[in-house]
Amino acid sequence: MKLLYFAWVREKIGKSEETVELPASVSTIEELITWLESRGPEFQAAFENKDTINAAIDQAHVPHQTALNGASEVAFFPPVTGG
Amino acid sequence: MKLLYFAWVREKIGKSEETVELPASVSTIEELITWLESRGPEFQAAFENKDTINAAIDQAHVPHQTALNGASEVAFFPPVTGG
Amino acid sequence: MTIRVQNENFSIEEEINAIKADRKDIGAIVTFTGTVRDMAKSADMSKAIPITKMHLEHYPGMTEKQLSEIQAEAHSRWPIIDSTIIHRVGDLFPGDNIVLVITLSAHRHAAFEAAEFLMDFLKSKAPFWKKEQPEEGEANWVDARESDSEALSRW
Amino acid sequence: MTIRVQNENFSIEEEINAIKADRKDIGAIVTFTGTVRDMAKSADMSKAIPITKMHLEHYPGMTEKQLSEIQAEAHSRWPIIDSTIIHRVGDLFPGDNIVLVITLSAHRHAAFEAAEFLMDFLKSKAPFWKKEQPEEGEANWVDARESDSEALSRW
Repeated sequence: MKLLYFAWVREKIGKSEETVELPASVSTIEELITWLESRGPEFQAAFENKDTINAAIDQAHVPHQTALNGASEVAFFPPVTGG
Repeated sequence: MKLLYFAWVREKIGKSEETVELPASVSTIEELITWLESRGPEFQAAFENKDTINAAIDQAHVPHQTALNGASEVAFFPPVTGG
Repeated sequence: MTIRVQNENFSIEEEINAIKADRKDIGAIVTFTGTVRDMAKSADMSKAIPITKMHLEHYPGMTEKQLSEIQAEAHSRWPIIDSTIIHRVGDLFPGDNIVLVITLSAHRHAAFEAAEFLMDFLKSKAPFWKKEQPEEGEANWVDARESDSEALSRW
Repeated sequence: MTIRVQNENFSIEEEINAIKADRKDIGAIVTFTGTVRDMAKSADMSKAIPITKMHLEHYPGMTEKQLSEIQAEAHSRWPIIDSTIIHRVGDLFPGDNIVLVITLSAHRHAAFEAAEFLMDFLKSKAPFWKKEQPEEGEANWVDARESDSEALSRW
């Protein structure tokens, strides 16, 4: 699965994208965040205030409870501020 | 007093402006319209549906009951349709 | 605050540049441009008829006075940095620009509201009259639309 | 229906001409342009601080997808003849254009509403992020404004 990070989420994690093999136990965005946090302090820092982080599955906004269901691309980013 | 006519009011009356001496008895827009109607069929045609005719005293919209009060310029015109 | 009544066309970009100048406190620019349509409703509203020309008459002096009042009212109601109103008069043709309103503000909501307010009041208060030339027959003075005076009740 | 994400500036007039082409059924053209302001609120909102640069990041692919959805929604809600959304990314400076929305309609109300709708949704749904460089100190990611998500409740 391809993971993408944007804006300060990207800066805290220290990379803009990576491809990961998820353990079978990870089946929702919430569980994906918990698994990412276990990978190091940079992820813990990025997801410190989980509720403010937006998630997108295959380029569509989704709530954190959403099942990954074979998604090929998951992105994490702060609330958008364009326009 | 200077009178100005616009759009189809101007076309029905057959002129765009004129300067008139009003009888002392004419003191409101309403009375001015009645006096104008007495001047000929072209004025009667123009003011046939009085309620739809707008009046302005010295370039400000006014209701027909308004006193002329020494106005120097009175205009009559249909509802506006610009923009 | 710019107000102009003219026969010549205008450039939206040039007018924005003129009013914006080198200001850097502007966050939002809204423009409204009204253009001549090539079809109009027939007198009984039952069908659309082709239009070949539009003549715009106005009341010189009162027009500028009314537009200034409408503009001052918009500036008093919203935090508008500046605004432009340009209205063309004389003979215009389908596709031609008729009117331009520009509002500048720090934030978008005020710029949108003030532009819509300016157009609603211009449509009901500024002394302009349109005469349409249909493809066949006599030119007709356009009737005022009830929806235009109703639009004012919003403000 | 035009959607573009680009670093280069845009010309409002050229974009209007491109979308209007030689159509003569358009009566109303609304444009919204967002521009970079030279001042921003400090983190604690207590004062305004001078800004020298603005960096715009986005999520290529998702941006275009979100903008297409927002645009389709606007076209389904209002009788819009056509619309354009252009958003710049990369480094921008005070006074620079950031975003352009154009809506074309037969009548003004639909054009105004659709343009404001497009901006409100773009601000809350399109994946763009702004980073401001203050005159002194580190660049900061701009915080989302509550008023922007509240603006959606109107629609």
